[in-house]
Amino acid sequence: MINNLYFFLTISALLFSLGITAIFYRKNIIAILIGVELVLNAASLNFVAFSRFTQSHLHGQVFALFIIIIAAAEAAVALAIVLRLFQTKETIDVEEANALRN
Amino acid sequence: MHSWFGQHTLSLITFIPIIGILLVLSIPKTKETVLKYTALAFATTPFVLSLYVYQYFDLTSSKMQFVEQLNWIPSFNIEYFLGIDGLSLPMILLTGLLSALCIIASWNIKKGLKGYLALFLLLETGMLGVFCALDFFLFFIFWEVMLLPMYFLIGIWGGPKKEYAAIKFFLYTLVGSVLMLVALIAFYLNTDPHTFNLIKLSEPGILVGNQISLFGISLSFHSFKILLWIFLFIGFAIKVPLFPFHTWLPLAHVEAPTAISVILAGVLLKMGTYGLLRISYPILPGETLYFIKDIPLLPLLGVVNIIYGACCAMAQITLPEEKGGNDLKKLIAYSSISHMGYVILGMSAMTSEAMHGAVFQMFNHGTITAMLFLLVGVIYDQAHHRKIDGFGGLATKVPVLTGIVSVAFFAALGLPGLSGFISEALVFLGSFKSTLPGLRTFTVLATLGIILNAAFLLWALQKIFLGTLNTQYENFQDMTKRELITLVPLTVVVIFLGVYPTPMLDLMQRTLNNLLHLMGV
Amino acid sequence: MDMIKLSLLIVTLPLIAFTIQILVGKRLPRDGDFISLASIFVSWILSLKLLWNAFSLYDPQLKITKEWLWFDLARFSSDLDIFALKLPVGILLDNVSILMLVVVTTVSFLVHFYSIGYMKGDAHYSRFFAYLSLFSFSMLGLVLTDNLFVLYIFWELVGVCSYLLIGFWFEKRSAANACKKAFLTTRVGDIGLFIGIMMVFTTLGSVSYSSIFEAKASGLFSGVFGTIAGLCIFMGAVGKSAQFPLHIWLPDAMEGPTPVSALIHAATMVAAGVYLVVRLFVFFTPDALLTIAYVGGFTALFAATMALTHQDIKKVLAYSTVSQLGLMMLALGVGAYTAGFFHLVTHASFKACLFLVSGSVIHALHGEQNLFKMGGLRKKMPLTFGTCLIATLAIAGVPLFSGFVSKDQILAGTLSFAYNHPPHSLLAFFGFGASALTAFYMFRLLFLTFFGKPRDEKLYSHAHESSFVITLPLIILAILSLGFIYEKQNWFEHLIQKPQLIAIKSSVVVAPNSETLPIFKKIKEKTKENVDPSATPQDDREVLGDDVKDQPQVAYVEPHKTENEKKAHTQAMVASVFFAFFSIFLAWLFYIQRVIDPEKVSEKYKSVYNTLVNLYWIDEAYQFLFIGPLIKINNFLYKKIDSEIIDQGFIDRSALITVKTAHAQGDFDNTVIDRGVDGTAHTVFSGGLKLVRIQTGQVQDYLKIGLGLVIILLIAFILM
Amino acid sequence: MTDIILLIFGLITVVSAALAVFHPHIVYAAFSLMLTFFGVAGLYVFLQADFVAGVQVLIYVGGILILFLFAIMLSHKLFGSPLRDLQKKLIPALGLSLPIFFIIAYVIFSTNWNLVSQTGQNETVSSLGHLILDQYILPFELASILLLGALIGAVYLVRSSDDK
Repeated sequence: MINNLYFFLTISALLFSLGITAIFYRKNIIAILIGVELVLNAASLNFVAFSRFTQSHLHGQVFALFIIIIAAAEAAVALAIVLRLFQTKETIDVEEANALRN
Repeated sequence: MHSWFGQHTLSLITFIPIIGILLVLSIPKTKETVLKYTALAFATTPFVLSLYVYQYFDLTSSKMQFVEQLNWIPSFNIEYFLGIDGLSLPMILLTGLLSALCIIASWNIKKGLKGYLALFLLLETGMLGVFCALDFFLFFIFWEVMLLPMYFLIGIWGGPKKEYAAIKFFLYTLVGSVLMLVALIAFYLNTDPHTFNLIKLSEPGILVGNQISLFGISLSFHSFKILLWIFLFIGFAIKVPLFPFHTWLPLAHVEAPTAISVILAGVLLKMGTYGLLRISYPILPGETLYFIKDIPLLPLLGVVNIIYGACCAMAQITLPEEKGGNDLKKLIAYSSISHMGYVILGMSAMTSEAMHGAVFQMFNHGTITAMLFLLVGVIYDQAHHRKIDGFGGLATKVPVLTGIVSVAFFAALGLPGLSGFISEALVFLGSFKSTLPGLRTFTVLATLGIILNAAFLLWALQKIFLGTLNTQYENFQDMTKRELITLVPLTVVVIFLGVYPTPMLDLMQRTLNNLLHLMGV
Repeated sequence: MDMIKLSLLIVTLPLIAFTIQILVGKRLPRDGDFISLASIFVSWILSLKLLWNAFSLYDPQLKITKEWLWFDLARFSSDLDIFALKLPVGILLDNVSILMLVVVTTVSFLVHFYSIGYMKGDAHYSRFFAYLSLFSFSMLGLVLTDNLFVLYIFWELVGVCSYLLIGFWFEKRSAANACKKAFLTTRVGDIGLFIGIMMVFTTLGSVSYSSIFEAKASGLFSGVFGTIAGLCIFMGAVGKSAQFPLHIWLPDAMEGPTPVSALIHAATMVAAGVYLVVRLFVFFTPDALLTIAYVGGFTALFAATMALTHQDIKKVLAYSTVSQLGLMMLALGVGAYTAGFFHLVTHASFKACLFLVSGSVIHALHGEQNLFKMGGLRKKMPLTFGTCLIATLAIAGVPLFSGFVSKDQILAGTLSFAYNHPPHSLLAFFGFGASALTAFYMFRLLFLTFFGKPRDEKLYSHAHESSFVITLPLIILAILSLGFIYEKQNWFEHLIQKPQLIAIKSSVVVAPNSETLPIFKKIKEKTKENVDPSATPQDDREVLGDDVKDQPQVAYVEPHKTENEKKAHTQAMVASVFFAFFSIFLAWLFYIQRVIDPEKVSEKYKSVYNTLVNLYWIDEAYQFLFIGPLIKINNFLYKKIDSEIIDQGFIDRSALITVKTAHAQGDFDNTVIDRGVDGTAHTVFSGGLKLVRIQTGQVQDYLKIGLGLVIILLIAFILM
Repeated sequence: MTDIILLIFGLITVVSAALAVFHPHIVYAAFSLMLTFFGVAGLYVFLQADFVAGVQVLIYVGGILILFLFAIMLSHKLFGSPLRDLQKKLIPALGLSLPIFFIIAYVIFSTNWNLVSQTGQNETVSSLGHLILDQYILPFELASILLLGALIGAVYLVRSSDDK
């Protein structure tokens, strides 16, 4: 009888840490964005799991929907920035984008 | 009397000059005459109002009149408390009159006229405020408000060494007011419903306190009160000025422009004695009597002031320029030190005549020294120097000026028939009659002052006006109409009060007798 | 019109004239001299009317007073038991003041009339008359007041008028100095008077004559305190009447125009001192009177000697005035009250006449005042000579002239006093010596100016008799100095009698607080025991019997002559006549016959002559003793104490100290504190440098740091 | 039986996620990401969140993944960015993610969630619709504005350089 809260929470925790590794592990900005998407999915999975197993009757799911919406908007903007970056820097490597250096 | 105007007269008197300032500042600099006339109008209105107050002043009541009492800073129990009695009304009349005349006297100020007039009106507010204020806090504020414009007026429009004189004047009086501040706070803390109200403070037994430790030594409350009295005394003595604290006066007078030295001598010197009578005497009667009976500090300083002032004035005639002598304004400054000595002697004699003489002398000294300084101004405007032996024989060229100068000089040396004599005579009669120890010898010593005063004044008069005409002043014109306007009213006041002093004496009578009665004399 | 209103009018008329004159004088026709002349003329007539009333009443006890309240310091505060000055101003009319009124107005009117001629063409003609009327006003006021305070006021006003008139020709340096000297010297005297007033006021609480006499009657001012008070008041008289210590100003006062000298420095102002002593005669204690007598006597003789050698005609007359005043004081001192006052009246007329004579002589000789330049003017100026002769005879005390009548009584008084008190016989010597010398120097003056050959031809040539405006007053004054006017059934002795002190029954209500004055306790006890109710403290006065009515406590009593007084009187008469003629003869020898040549005499007694000429070097002595050190003290006070010690010393040095401490604080600041501050700044800076390296610009590194902190936070949160 | 399917779905999501993270080739990573999205949608179905699962598939796979692919292709084609990128050191990345994983796991297993046995609920769309339109109306509107903003922003950012 595996269909309980702990199962889903461990999966979202796994997704979450994989997302974090992706952000720090990959040089390609788009890969980093993939990591971000994973993190967001982990979060929405948590929400839905809680709405299922605690008595928050569907509030969790509404949140999940909102997370999806925001993820979509975020992905669009992120990718636009990335393309913009390419136009100016002709590279996808995150190390080059160090305009913030002191 | 009970109309709105009646209730707020004192505030009007004090704050009308402020409106004047606003108006003066708004008028463009180019329109000089308009500036001067507005300033004049706003400087004279307090005088006119004070005449109105004089008319409705009840001579028989010893309580404060025209009282205005509003809560100003309730948390500290500070009130906007104005009121006048027999002691302050003459002073207000004097201030109003002199300010009006000074504006006329400063008609030919060219540099920065707007600033000058604005500062002058601010000064007038400060002075009137000090005389009306009955809340120590308010009193202190007006005291400081009065200092500031004075510093600038001397510092900017003064003579060659104006900065030095202005700074010395300011620091000197500031030290005084700092000490007064200490007393202010001490009074505030040592009264159970903490109050600054001078009337409440002067009720017997209100100042209650116990052991106080100061710099490690513990003082009984009595000796603490003595210390307070000393602080207040130094604060006021600087203003009077009394002997050891007087060195700022000659400097300030020499460097100040004519109108300002008139106000400085005419009104500011009275602040010291007024303060003593308004604050030290009623609130710390025991200590005041201590410094009159046990240690005759007050009478001694009074006599020293008389003799010392006269001697230094005479030194002005004999000492040459480089030794700091030979300056007519310094001579008059020292003569006013000598005259203020009479006031202090009168105040310390604790008899009705002496007290009347002292306060009357405060008023007279105001008018007489104002005349003297205005006259020096008249001479200075034409001769551009104030050396006493630089003139000679002017009487032939300027009869009218000589006439008024001789009236002023004779009033200054206390000739009967002029107001100076009445106050001097009262002071002498009162102090000789008082039974306080040693006061009789002080009075006899003080009579020496009469002869010294007469000596240096006549000597100066002779050096400048009598003798053969100094060729340099062939074209010395007589007084212009404007100068006459400033001097004739003062001459009339001096002569009238000399012949018939009752209006002024009745004015202050009830308050002074009451004060003496309270002091348990 | 009752007498008070009359006297009020007499006083105010000159004042009105003065105000008109001073304000609009110049613009009036004839410079407005007619105004002051008219006013003094009317006052003169009115005072004659008053004299007429006094004669018709012919009552020695005549006393009319009226008071107005001037100021009262306790009018509104009656509930507080404060005893404050209540000063009434009043008029006292009695024979003495009426006579004084007449004297003052007569001389003043004549001088006004005289100065129309004398001062014609002077630059400040109208101002001269203004000052004259102001002087008359203050002199009349002085004579009429009924209390000491107001007397002091007029006293000083008279002093100012003399200052203004002496310094009338202020272009002259000497005149400027003279007026200042006059005012200051009289002021020294006035201080004494004021101290006296203060002493009276302290014990009495009021200063009016009546209250003083009342207190005196109740035995208050009899002890040492009374004497001191009396002498202080007398000091005022010494100053004003130029008695011994303060006489230096009168000769210099001759700088003023001659009418001024005639009016002020002969007849009226200088007499004010004597009038004061006459008015307060009863107030003076015996030893006070004695000092007055000595001072007066000495001054008389002393001034007479000084007049011997002077060349300037007006200076001689000045010294003779001082000497005559000394005589009057001597008379009052010895108790010859009527004689003293009588001499004052007669002296006023003939001395004024002498001064006006000298004025007309000077006028004629165009300002020449030196006796030795004149001579033989008798032919050129007969009228002036005639009046001068009469006046000189009067002053010399030749019988049939007014001088003799009054001087004889003074000498008689001194002689009888000497008989009663042998130790004081020196006073008699003073009296006779002075009158003898007077006769000598007066005739010396007469002979030098009018007799002998004219010494200066040019001057003599255009000398001419002065116009009638000048000579008319001379004639009137000469007539006044004739003896017979005063002889007629000696009205004078009857009207003016010596005031007696009689103890009246009612206890005198003396000022309440004077009882509590501790200082006077012992004085009152001391006086209590030596005042036996029967006799009054003055020894040689007879008490007016027992039927003492409760009338005014000061009664004027006819002094009935004691036996030796009669003897003294006759002896004095004979002696004074002998001395007068002897000294006239001597002067005649000296200056007419030149039997004894004055120059030779002066060489022989060189030293004596010089001392006399230089007036005993008193002026220089005063300069050396008082004025020199005073100036030194002042300079010292001012320079040393004021500027060096207090000013530079405390103030500037304290300013210096503050500046130095400011510097020190400055150094302290940038050494200690700055280093500390720099230190911290340094560490922070270097730290900052290290830290900044972490800003690699890599987004990931920032996230790492962020996440690292989150993890630490979570761990901390869990462990807690 | 359903447990096994649930387990399969769980495994699919985790393995594909790991692949997406660690695979050097970016396109393969993208496709594995697609698989992860499908796994998560399946989990939603098990959690009786059918509408959310539908939306998940629709938006994530249909929308976002396509975007990623476009981005990869564009960056590769236009700018020649290497598909195969270098890997950064694994240790620091793991150094951060592992502690987070253990913390979360510890938290999951240590707190006692007040579980409620949920009755079966066949379809949630209507109640979701009600919920969104009365309680969450404000976030809903805000979300629409956000999307609009993102749209414009993205278009603006990538417009071609010539008409700048």
